[in-house]
Amino acid sequence: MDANGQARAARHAPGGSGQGRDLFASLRSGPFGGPTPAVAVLLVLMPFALPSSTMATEILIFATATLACNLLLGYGGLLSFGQAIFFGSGAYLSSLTMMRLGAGLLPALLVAVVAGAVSAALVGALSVRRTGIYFVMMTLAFNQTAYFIAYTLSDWTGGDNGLLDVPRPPLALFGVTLADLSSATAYYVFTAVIFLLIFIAVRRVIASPFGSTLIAVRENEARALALGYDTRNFKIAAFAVSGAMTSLSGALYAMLLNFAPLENIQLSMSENIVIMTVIGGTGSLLGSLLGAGAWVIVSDMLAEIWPRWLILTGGALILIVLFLRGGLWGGVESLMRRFGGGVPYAADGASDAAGPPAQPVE
Amino acid sequence: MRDSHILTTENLSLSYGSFRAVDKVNLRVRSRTVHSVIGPNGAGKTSLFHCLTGGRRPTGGRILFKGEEITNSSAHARVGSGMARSFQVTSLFQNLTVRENLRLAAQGRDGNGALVFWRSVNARKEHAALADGIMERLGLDGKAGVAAGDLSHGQQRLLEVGMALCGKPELLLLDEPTAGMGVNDIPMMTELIAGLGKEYSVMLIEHNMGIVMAVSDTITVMSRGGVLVEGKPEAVRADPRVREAYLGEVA
Amino acid sequence: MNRRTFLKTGLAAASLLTAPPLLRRALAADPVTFYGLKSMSGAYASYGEFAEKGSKLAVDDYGLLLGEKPRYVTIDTEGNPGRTVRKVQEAVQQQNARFFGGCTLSSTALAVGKEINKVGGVFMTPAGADEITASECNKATFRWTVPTYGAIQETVRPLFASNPKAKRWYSITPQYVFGEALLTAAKNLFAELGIEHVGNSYHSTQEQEYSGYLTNAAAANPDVLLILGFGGNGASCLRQAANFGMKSKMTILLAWTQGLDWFQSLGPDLLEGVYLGAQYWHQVDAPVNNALVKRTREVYGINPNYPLAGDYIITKIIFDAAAKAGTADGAAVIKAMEGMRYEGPTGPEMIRAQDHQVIKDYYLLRGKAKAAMKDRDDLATVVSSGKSFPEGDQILCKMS
Amino acid sequence: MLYLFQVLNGLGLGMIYFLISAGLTIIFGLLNFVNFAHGAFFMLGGYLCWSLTELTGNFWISLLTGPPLVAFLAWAAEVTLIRRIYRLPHTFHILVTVGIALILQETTIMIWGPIGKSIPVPDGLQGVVKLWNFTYPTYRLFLIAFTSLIGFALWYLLERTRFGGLVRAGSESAEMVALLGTNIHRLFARTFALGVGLAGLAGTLSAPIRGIHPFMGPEVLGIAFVVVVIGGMGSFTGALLGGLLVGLVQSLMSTLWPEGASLMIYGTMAAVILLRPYGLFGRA
Repeated sequence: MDANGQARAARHAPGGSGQGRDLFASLRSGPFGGPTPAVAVLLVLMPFALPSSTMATEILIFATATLACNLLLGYGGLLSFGQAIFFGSGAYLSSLTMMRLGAGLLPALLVAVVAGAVSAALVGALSVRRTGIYFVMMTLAFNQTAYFIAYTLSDWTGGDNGLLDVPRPPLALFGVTLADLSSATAYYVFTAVIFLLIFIAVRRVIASPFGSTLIAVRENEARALALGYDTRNFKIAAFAVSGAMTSLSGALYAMLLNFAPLENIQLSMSENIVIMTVIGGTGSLLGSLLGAGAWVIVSDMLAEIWPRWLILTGGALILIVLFLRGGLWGGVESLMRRFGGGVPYAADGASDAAGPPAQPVE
Repeated sequence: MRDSHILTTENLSLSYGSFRAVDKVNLRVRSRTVHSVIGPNGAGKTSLFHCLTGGRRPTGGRILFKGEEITNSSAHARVGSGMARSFQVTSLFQNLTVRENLRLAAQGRDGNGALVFWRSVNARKEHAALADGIMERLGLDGKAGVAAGDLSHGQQRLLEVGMALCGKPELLLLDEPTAGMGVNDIPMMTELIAGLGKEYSVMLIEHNMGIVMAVSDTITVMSRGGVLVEGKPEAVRADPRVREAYLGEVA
Repeated sequence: MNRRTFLKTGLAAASLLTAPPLLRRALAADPVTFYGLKSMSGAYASYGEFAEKGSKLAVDDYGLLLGEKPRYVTIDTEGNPGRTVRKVQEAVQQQNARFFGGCTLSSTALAVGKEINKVGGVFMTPAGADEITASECNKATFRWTVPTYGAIQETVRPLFASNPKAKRWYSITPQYVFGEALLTAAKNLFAELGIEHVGNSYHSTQEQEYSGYLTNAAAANPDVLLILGFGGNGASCLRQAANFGMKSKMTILLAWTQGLDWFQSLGPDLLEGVYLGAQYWHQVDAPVNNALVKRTREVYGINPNYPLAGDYIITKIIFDAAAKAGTADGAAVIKAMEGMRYEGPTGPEMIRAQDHQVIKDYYLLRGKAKAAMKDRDDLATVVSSGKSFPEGDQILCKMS
Repeated sequence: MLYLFQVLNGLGLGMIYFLISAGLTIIFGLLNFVNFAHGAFFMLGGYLCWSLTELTGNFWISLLTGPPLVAFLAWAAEVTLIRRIYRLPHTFHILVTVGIALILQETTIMIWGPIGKSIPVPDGLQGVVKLWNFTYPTYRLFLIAFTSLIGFALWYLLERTRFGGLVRAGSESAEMVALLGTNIHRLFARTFALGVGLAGLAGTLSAPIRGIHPFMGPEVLGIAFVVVVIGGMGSFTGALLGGLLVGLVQSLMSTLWPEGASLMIYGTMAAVILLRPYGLFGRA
């Protein structure tokens, strides 16, 4: 291909400035600095700005799943078409923990987190033995397998009819009820708090030795190996963290709907999570919130006007790969750079919101 | 240490089918020297290098590092025991800053210790300090915040070597550090490597005869997978077999 | 979003935080609004398009209801149960929605019914799962569709009666709850009628390739091939059975089909001589149906099909019940619906109070030869029709 | 006896799967491009076949005109879009082609409606052939013969002609071919069109058996990927043997354990990736 294309491929930091990514700068702001206060404000405003707090809750749930996918794709360069495994099993396992064992809210969520981490570590351990397209196909095969299992175990999962009557118990700790979550607003507040905690946690993860190494693996795996990193371990760990978060979001979704449909664990759910991640912007955490929000809101609005709105999703994917590899957040950034002079939260990793490395393929 | 040899190979061989890329090579790299391996194209230098770094598993023989066998240990495990390498084709984290490149290199010595995801990288200040120190040594301190991909080619080659240094290695394996460098940048690299030979053990694979003759304590000349000649630079320069090997290539 | 909805939703959200239930009810002083759950986008779009037409027609043709023109709002289910449940919750909270109808997917219908039951609303669906009026039944949920039991009774029984020599039957079943229900009903009836069940093949609902199952079926040498898959499963299975020359060697019965739109996609060549079970057929001579066919032709230029007729009558029943109750209160409307007898698209229909199941006809059709068709949609003739429903102990619904 | 026939049926099925996968493996093997829109182009082939058959009343005309139309569309997509992203990692290929697949799927619904359609088996091939106690559709036999022919033609094209030689050389080193004075862009565009055209051809030929509906793309894509990964990505023989293997497994499973068929197929794929990363028949 032309030399130009190659050069473009090799370096595609948005804005094309010579400024590289400086992790230290991001750390000065700490996990509570940078965009975190802005996110907190946004979380307070969302239920008022949106048609309903239920919709806001859905956005946050998908934003959590998108954050988790972003950790893999944006920071680890790992495109997983298996996220629905963790989303779906989180929904099923937390629901069953409550329904069959009578467990409360927090134990159920804990079960989801642990199960998500373990299953993701297993899927990861097998999948990361291969790279590129083979890796993607592995995650896809696991997703099909998980779907099949959920479909077959209909005594547990409800099969095609979905798992009905999922409870939403009150928030309780050591038998003391702290809050009733049955109203939509209360549940939103609960989800928002969890999202904020996860957002802070992910910022910390990315600024940790682990996170910085993950970025290194994405950028240049051969070099990372030569520097002494057993890169597979880092990928598996990334899977475990991502799986735990995705599973948690699945559990929250089941409690929102009082229902765990089979669609949770379908390949199309994985696809949707990936699309939200890419549209929002890989490699930027705010992008994940933006991506999930855009997906939910736009599909809601467009579904009423024009049932064929998926065309726009398709177009958006193409345009993003061609022109806006930083996704929506990348676009917001370059606009701010052009008109506002500065990028407020570039340091959270958005400054190289470039997605997986663009090395020429062999 | 039993003897002053940091790296030895015993009958090291690597075959691809019937083709012997490395054929029973016995190397002894003495501590705190610069040991160069040269040879015409196809002599097996790069294959040898792959065996030493762990990129390829030898099909015969042994590799001993500090007296311990590492023949079958993985590339990243070798880093942990004190080996570091640079790449012939520049292999940096292009989108990350110079400082971050070096810090990651320093952190690499931790191996799986870097899996901690609940602590900030700030908790390990020594990595940053080491990175800053190396940056100064390479004369790149003015470029700390610049993306590695935006450095000049010469600077990238320096950073390439610098990243190997950050692993606090006892043995540095340098694969053609001057590859693709402009004439003006070469003296800088020569000086750097000569200096490194005093603190570390360096094994150098190089095409550029000038730099090899200038910095090496020992030179091994390879040809057709095997060792042709080994000795001090002057001796190698004078050896007729070496001339023949290189001329053969030309002819 | 414009400023007004912003303010309105903001206000609504704020009121939810603080308002006592009394104030919330005050928001409900709107005309009766029917929320149609239609799969407009996504994999079931073929269904939603017609269902939407049915509901719209019912709303447009309805006069005044409780003194005002009833309103209609579409909720796109996107073929996605999760999204649908969330949208229903939203409609309930924000717009105090109480009257819902539709749903293509059984899982969606089940989950939505439970949501609506929580707030004392009313929901009626043409979805397939028997659980809707059995193990998972509830106060709010009504079903228009004949359950699997009736579908088997009204197809297998008359077909066997017309040809008692056809004693060897082979079944091909999609393996999930719904297919299993059809198969169980069929096996029970086989035992009762003395039919020899010479074999069954299960397949997954995502199956596209039936040659293996058809080979098994052919090897068993049956008189009748009973295909229990519907939609895409049934279509592929029938198409490939025809390819394998099975139409000439045995009778083929599809116990559960979607009806006209599905027949159109297959065409008369494939359907000729094939027996087909159906919930609705536009050629049935019943007063409401005749009127519906006339109106549908006028407004949309097509003949009504099952989704259209189903969602039409669902919408109309709920409005009628509200008119009868004289109020838009959910509980009162449910009361009015229970035991209601009315003229529907299949003739006289009745809502059984015990399990909220509509008691209506199910049809056994037979595909017509192309030459015998009077018009494009004259794809089948009605062989028989009748009402069969689980009775007495067989009604599994424990209304809570 | 039944098993023997299931084996024969599986081989027939395998030929259809080979046809479905051939285009995917060519594009991957020669252009190193991952085409997630393969299933969507397959669907488009089916729909064009329907329209052209309606228009002309002749299946054979649509067989001759439909696939080239699909290939032309693919060529246009290559020239305007695909060629800009060859150099990017596979991840980006996947994202772009998923986008294309979505657009094709929804456009199909807009043009042809959301309901599926049937295409009659062409005249003269409607009957069945009797084998012992079993019958086998004539059209499927035709398909096996035709696919063998196509397979041979492809092999000849790729292995024995100048075009094939250039394409194979181009996949090793684009620069070298460019130095030979060949327009590498044109070469790649043609190869892409060829691969996608094969998807369209497979869609056309399968339509009388499987019918068509707008959501068939992902299912076909799944099968094609499984076949290609099992056979070895980019390997032409691999696609043939992989297709036959998957066909056999599916056909036998429909007697042994039907509900597990898809599990077996995806399980096989995962096992093959783990144990033989380059597929059963692929080159390293």
